[in-house]
Amino acid sequence: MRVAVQSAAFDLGAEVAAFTAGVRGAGAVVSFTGLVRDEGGKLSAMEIEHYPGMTEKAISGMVGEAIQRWSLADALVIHRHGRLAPGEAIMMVATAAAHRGDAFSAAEFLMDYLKSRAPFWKKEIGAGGADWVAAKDSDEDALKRW
Amino acid sequence: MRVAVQSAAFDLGAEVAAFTAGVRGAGAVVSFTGLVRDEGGKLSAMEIEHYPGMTEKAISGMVGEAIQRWSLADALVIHRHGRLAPGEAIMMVATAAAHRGDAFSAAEFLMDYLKSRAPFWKKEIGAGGADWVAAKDSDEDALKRW
Amino acid sequence: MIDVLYFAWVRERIGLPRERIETGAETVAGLVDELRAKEERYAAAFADLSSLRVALDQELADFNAPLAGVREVAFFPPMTGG
Amino acid sequence: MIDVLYFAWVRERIGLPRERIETGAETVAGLVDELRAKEERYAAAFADLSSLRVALDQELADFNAPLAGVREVAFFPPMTGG
Repeated sequence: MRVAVQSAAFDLGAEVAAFTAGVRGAGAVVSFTGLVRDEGGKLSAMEIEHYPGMTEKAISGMVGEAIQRWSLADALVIHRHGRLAPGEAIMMVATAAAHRGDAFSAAEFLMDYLKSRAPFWKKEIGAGGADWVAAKDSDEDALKRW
Repeated sequence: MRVAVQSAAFDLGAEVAAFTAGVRGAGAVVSFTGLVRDEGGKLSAMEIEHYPGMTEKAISGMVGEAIQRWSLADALVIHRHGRLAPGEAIMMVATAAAHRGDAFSAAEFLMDYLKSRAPFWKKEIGAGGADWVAAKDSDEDALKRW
Repeated sequence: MIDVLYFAWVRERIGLPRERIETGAETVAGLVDELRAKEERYAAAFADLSSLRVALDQELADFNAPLAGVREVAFFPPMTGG
Repeated sequence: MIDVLYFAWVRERIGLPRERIETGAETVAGLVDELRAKEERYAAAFADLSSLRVALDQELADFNAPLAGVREVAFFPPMTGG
């Protein structure tokens, strides 16, 4: 497993290709990529703050749980912080398993937990100023299915 | 949307990167890749037969339905036929939507339909001979959730 | 005249991928009966319809579907793509 | 002495990312009461605990968790990563 928390952009295609090439015996690989939406041109940038130290620990814990629970062959999480422009990739998750159901479930589980349990905070910067993104009840509710 | 049915290998990383770069305004991209498992060394090759003409039509119908149902920004399916070695990518699906739930659901829907409603047949070639893969009840059951 | 296509083990059992057939059958089931009566290898391929699927002009259909106007019939086992 | 960290709008409202605090509080809630009493900007930041989360030594915790042995306390709004 690999967990990376970084301000630098990552090469999505290269990461997906390397992750997939590296799994032995798995039949299913799922990747998720989160992008900065431009909100119809209203958003000029996204700023992501995090809690260095805790972030890596929290994500590693989630990934370890996912690997056990769905017998994953491998899992990867990359999450950026700092300033991002619309269209840029914020983060990605990849999971590999023998069968597709496990790979999908593990990727969705990781996304739900990253959204609400990894210490990241997003600020949207637009023409009208800057606003911290409010947590959604639906994101908290999403955790209940696991 | 793009649907490709081909015997040639595809460049997974390049496809995921190009698909993601091409979606405008989406916040979530999900990709699924199916790989030939080696079944603990027992499998030497996989041969995939298909029904030229119907395959493309059937997949395009599924993708069109997924785009409508989950308001996708875009969707992509590539499926290979012919002889494949263990570890090779058989197929991939990618979906892009404003929010992650739609991108995940659409990708799982497409996978479930591709498994049981696109005219492909897999034959496993091993030391002991060649066997057509039997359809699984669980794959047919998976369609019921949609 | 109708084009009849066979895929996967149906193709292997019958020994050819496609043929043109002159048929008076009104439904897929009627065509299957005609094929079964032709030769033992057809009877073997169509022994258990529950393990077969059929497409009419490249759309999945039922065995009781009418053949009127159909140009291409395909028989094959349940699909195993993905 | 304990390290107290603030993130996102909690950091902005209080005006600093971290500070070292001498506290006699036995629980997180006790520490919050001490901070609120310090200055108006702290009272504003901690006005509504339901919109705040706390981590003790980088693990999520409750506001009634004991502080004994804790070296680092962090206050922040609900997370919005992913």
